[in-house]
Amino acid sequence: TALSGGGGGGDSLTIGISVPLSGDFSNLGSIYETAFDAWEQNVEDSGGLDGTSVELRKEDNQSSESQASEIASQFANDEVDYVVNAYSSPLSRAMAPALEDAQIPLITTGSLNYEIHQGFDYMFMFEPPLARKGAGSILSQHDDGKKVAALAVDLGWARLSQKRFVEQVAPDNGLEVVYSATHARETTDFDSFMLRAKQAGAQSFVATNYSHHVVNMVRSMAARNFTPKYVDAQTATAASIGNDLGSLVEGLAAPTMYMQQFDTAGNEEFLETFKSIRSSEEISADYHAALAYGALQTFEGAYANAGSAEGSELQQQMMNSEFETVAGTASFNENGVQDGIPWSLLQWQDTKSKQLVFPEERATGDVTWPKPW
Amino acid sequence: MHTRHMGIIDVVDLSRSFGGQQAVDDLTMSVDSESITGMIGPNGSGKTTTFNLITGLLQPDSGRVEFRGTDITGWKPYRIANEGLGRTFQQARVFDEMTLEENLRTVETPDDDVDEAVDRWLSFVELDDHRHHYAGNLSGGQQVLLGIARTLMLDPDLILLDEPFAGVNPGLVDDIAALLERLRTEEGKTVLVVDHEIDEISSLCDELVVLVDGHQLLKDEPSVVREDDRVRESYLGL
Amino acid sequence: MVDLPPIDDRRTFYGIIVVAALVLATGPVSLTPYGMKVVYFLFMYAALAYAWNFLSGYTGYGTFGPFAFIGLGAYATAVQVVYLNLAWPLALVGTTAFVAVFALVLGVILLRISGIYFAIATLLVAEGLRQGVLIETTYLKGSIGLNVAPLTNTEAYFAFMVLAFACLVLTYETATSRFGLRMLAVREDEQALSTIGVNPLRYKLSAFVVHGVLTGLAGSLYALSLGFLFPSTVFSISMTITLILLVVLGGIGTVWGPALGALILIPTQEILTQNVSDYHMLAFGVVLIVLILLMPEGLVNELQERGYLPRSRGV
Amino acid sequence: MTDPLLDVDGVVAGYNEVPVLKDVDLHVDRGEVVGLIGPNGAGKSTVFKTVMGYLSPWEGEIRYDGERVGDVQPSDLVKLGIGYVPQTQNTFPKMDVMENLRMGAYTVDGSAFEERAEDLLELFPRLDERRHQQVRTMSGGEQKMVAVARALIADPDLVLFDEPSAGLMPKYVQQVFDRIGTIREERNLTFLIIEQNVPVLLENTDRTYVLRNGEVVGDGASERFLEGEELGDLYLGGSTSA
Amino acid sequence: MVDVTIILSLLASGLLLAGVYMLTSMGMALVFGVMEVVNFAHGGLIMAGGYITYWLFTEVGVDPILSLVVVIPAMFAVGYAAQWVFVEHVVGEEDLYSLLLTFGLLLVLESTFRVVFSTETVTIPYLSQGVDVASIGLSLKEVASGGIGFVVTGVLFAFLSRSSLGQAIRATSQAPDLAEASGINAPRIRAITFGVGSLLAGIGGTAYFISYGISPIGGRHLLLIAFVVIVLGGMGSIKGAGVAAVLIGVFQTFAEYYAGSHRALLVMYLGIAVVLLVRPHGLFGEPEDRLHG
Ligand SMILES: Nc1ncnc2c1ncn2[C@@H]1O[C@H](COP(=O)(O)OP(=O)(O)OP(=O)(O)O)[C@@H](O)[C@H]1O
Ligand SMILES: Nc1ncnc2c1ncn2[C@@H]1O[C@H](COP(=O)(O)OP(=O)(O)OP(=O)(O)O)[C@@H](O)[C@H]1O
Ligand SMILES: [Mg+2]
Ligand SMILES: [Mg+2]
Repeated sequence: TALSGGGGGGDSLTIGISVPLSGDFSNLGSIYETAFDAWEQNVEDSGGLDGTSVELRKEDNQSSESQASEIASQFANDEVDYVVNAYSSPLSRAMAPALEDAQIPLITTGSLNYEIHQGFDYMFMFEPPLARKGAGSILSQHDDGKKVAALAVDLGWARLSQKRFVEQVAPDNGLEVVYSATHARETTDFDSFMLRAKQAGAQSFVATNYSHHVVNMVRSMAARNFTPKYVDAQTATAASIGNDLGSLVEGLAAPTMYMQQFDTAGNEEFLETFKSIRSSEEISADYHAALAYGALQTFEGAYANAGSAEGSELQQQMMNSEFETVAGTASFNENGVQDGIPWSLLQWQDTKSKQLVFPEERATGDVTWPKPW
Repeated sequence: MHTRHMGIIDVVDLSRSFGGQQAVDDLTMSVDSESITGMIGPNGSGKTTTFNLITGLLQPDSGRVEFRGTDITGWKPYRIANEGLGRTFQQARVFDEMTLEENLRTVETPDDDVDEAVDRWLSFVELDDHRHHYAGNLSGGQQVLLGIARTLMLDPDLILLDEPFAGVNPGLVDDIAALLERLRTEEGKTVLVVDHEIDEISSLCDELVVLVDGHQLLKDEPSVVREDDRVRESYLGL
Repeated sequence: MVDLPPIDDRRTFYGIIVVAALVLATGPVSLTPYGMKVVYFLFMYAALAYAWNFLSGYTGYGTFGPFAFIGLGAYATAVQVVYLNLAWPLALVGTTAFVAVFALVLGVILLRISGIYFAIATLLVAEGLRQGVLIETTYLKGSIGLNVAPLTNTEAYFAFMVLAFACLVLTYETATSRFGLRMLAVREDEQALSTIGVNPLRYKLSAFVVHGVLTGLAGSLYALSLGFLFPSTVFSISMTITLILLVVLGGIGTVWGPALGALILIPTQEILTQNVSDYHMLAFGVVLIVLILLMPEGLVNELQERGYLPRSRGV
Repeated sequence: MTDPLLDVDGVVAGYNEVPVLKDVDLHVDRGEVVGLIGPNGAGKSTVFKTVMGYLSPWEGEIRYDGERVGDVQPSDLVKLGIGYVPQTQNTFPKMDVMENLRMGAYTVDGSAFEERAEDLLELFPRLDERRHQQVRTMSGGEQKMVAVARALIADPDLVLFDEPSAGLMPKYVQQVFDRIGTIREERNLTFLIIEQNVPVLLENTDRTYVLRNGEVVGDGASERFLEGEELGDLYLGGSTSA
Repeated sequence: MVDVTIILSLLASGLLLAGVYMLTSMGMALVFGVMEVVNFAHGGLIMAGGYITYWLFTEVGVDPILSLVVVIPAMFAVGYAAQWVFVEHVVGEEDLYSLLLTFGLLLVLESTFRVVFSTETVTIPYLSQGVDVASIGLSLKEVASGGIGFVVTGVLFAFLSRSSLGQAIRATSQAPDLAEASGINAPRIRAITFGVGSLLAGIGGTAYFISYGISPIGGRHLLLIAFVVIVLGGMGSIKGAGVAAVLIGVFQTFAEYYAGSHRALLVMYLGIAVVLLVRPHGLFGEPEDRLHG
């Protein structure tokens, strides 16, 4: 490998980055890569961290577990100071053992399966588990929306999110879950699911799956004359959803933990540098990018607090401190899982514009109820 | 109606049809131990089907097959083979991508000395020069010979040969015939051979079974069979 | 050329094996942890390739479903480790028994069909098993995945090494035996084989069970080395592609082919992914196509054809 | 004197790197019926495969009707009027009898087909009964009849016959050769026939070549072989090695 | 409680899905029937058709259904060329070689799509409105793509059973050398077949794109479904593939409704093992015994 010897304790810092530049997730890979580069450039521009220069070592995990595991060993071998893994719970989990042994903190983003964190003290999940407070709060205020259908893609993170909704959010907000199911990742035809939800008398719909699922799902709803009052879809934040769904997108709600207009720590610099690196249309500084950037901001904070890059000290800092990031104030619970950054809710008001409708203190618009189509 | 066990192999009331076609029709026949018996009959009269039924590659609709008094109907082909009943195929089915030697070694030989048996049968069919060649590269006739050698490796008591002379050059036809004769006299083997080479069959066999439309028309010495009007007309075309 | 004893000779073979084993056994001292990982994944792929070759190379029953056994073995081991608290070496024994029985039953069903039907059926059954694990959310936890205590680097290294060598030796012994010839004959013509006293089912079923068990053990060690199981990780089509490619490159139905394939391809893959990551699947595809068009029988057969290696089943 | 219809001139050919035909010279004149005999493995079928374009000659040349055809595709040779009955794989196994005949007449226009088919089915009543039976389920001899009929239906000028008699009962063997005789008389067709059934062949051909070890070792009027002893020395020596 | 509207809705939905499955499976059945080649690249060819439509729509603004005018000849040409350049070399060889070769082609196609079009699933805002037929809601796009499926299938049947080319295709599959000896230019016939198989895949891709969306590896799932369809129908039987596509489309829709998508897939995949046990050659396939040598 191209990696040369250690970085720990010397006059420069090294952060190992594992990112899917090829394979199934390579698209996201380039967004993450840009965000990491933006952070590196910003740090460099400000003369390093406390005067110490930082080097990012990016390795392609090919979206493959064995590759991720090898990369982790490589990082451990070379005694990097900190490791970030961007995307996918299995890939994160594959890296954990080697880094745990070497006492190097591993922070993940785009990896939402919090169950895998058990037993690892050095593994942190930066992206917050989906809470759906927004949906809960809105639905609790509308009597004609309390019968809810919930559908998730059968992947660990989605099932866990759905479970939290069904077992906590719904009862807490007086909602009745009339239909709850998972669908296969390869499902494209949602007619059966929509008919079931309709048949169950669902008045609102909460989905946890990928954006192309959301598109096919909403289209199927429309064709089948299934018109819930409210539809909340986890991944419906991308601009492409608006293009693909046309007018059907109006009223669609989506949880998010980042918007470009946020007034958060370092957001302006982040956006500016990000755009200077990748000005192209197809990659925008979305929440994936923000979280990747935020994960490195956590290192920045922990290193500053600890005054050294010693693994165990960084780990202590991460367990016990709060960190200001572009996505908000981050902190980790006893399992190393994010419990600081809050989820907001946005709603598509027409095919182009989205408004934040929850929480109230951040809201930029009112909820459209019921959704228009 | 049950016939008493008479020969080394007894086929009793055997029938088999395909769709509407009765390929073997209530066939009863037997072959005497240590005989060389020929089976002739028009194309499509059920000879190969009978072989397939005897060797377990096909199951009969009714009737049974007894080998040395044991009812072997419904047995798996490999069990029948191990019982001492070997066969060849009308179109040689050698293992193309194996050498000649390997073709022979594959056989479940009762013989302890496999090497010796391999040498013996390979040289008998005059293929020892090809010992390490792939069987698939042999000519059509050579493949027939290899098929016979492979069957002999099994050291069967009863050998069923389906058209061993077809496509084999005359010199070898005589050699094969001589071998069959020796197998019978020296080793006490029984041979049932199907072929259309009527002259060769007649001089080789003690008796001929004539099959027509799936059943036995007659069974007699070759000279008698060849003079039979029905045989002359419908088979020999004389 | 130097005069060497023939490579297919039994003594030469075991000589090579012993020397190689001794050299490789120094891995944990001579290699970095990263280096060890690269080598043990190489062992893993070699073992998987041997397992596939054992069935598909010799009996001609080409399977596209090794990932059925990778997944099955992995989950069987994990269940014993997680729920019965068994030590992993002990669990491997249980897995061997379980996979053997499973393969026996599946083999009796699937080996009635052959050729393309068999290839497709194995693929579909493997996909079906993956769906089955996704449905089982109570113990196997479906898509959420299961955690197991990971092996140490050294444990994993030796476990994979032993497995890979066992596969090689088993293949050599089988290929040079009459048993192996009969497996080849199954590939050629089962019906003809049955008329010379050999029960084809016995040979193909044995091969299928051996294939299943070896693949299952490799799968178990894979999961143990990673320390977790997700259905997508252990029921992996891309691993299947890689392992088949190894055999094709090295030589289908040969003793040294899979090892040679792994030695060439795994390091190449490592280099490819680090340099042309975006195109490595493309490169893989191109290699596969070129191989099939130019050297369908693989390196070993090619070397035999050109006379550099003796034509022998022991090579 | 015109050129022979088929002229094989000093042909060397084989499989992979191994030559099977070492130097084959033979020719067939228009309207002749010529036999080709020789021990198993002598290369008889290989001669046919080379003439038909499945193998290309390494040396020498093959002329059909005066034109060089060494590298012409088999399907194009058929259009030039050559018919071929291979020794093995000579039927379309999953098609029925009529479909096989129809494929044989692929290059013939539709109207002529019916008549010729009826004519050939008369020759083999066995096939007539089974027009719609799948060929692979038929007996060995029945399949051979299909193979013969398939080749004859296109009404070729030259027919290459690889062992027409093998597997046919004596009555049909005689019928096939009788038929060859009539066709040849009626339409001046030309035949080159491989046979192991030497007596029958010699009875029914004008001339015969003996091939041994990839070389023509003898040729002459069939009558002469029928009488003389010579054939034994040339031929009956058992199989040859490649 | 049996609700007739639901049953009818599911049936309609299932049949339209079946129309798409026909398109995505039939080409594979055809290629297998002629050359005994199981074409793994088929999944990639389906996506190729979809990407052509996608490209024409986004870059040139061509209506997706009209884009078939380009998709059909383009995919035919792709298939024709692929046969000459690649697949021809493995025809008649062991099954494994053609499986692996076409698998290589699949990998190349997939990676090319990934590099050119990115990994995202792309969908298209097209014919999204619903239509109400007897109180069953259907979406126009599904009606369109299902409809294309049934029409194209009809045309294919007519082509294969009526034309002598159809027969030549079958003959070539059974005995390629003999086909040559009957005056059939076998390689050309195979190339045409592969071309037709690819154009069917391409039309399937367009239909699938209109209905659901495409991605670089989106063809894999359809490949598996195509396997299920052609094994159930009997490999090589075009008629079987047609019937099986209907059965599978309807089954999947109902099973998803009553049991969920994993159980539906589980039954479809493992069920094939059972089908093979009971009818080793599917519904319309033919056994391969060689009792006459
Ligand atoms: N699988 C099958 N399906 C339908 N018919 C069959 C099948 N097998 C054999 N037959 C028919 O049964 C009859 C007997 O065939 P068989 O092969 O036994 O004849 P045979 O006596 O060996 O003829 P030949 O001398 O030509 O080899 C034939 O008419 C054949 O068409
Ligand atoms: N496909 C092939 N590959 C390699 N060698 C072959 C091939 N076909 C035939 N041969 C070899 O070529 C030689 C001649 O074979 P050919 O089939 O021409 O013989 P033949 O005279 O027709 O014999 P027969 O009377 O037995 O049919 C044989 O030694 C055979 O081993
Ligand atoms: Mg017969
Ligand atoms: Mg020949």
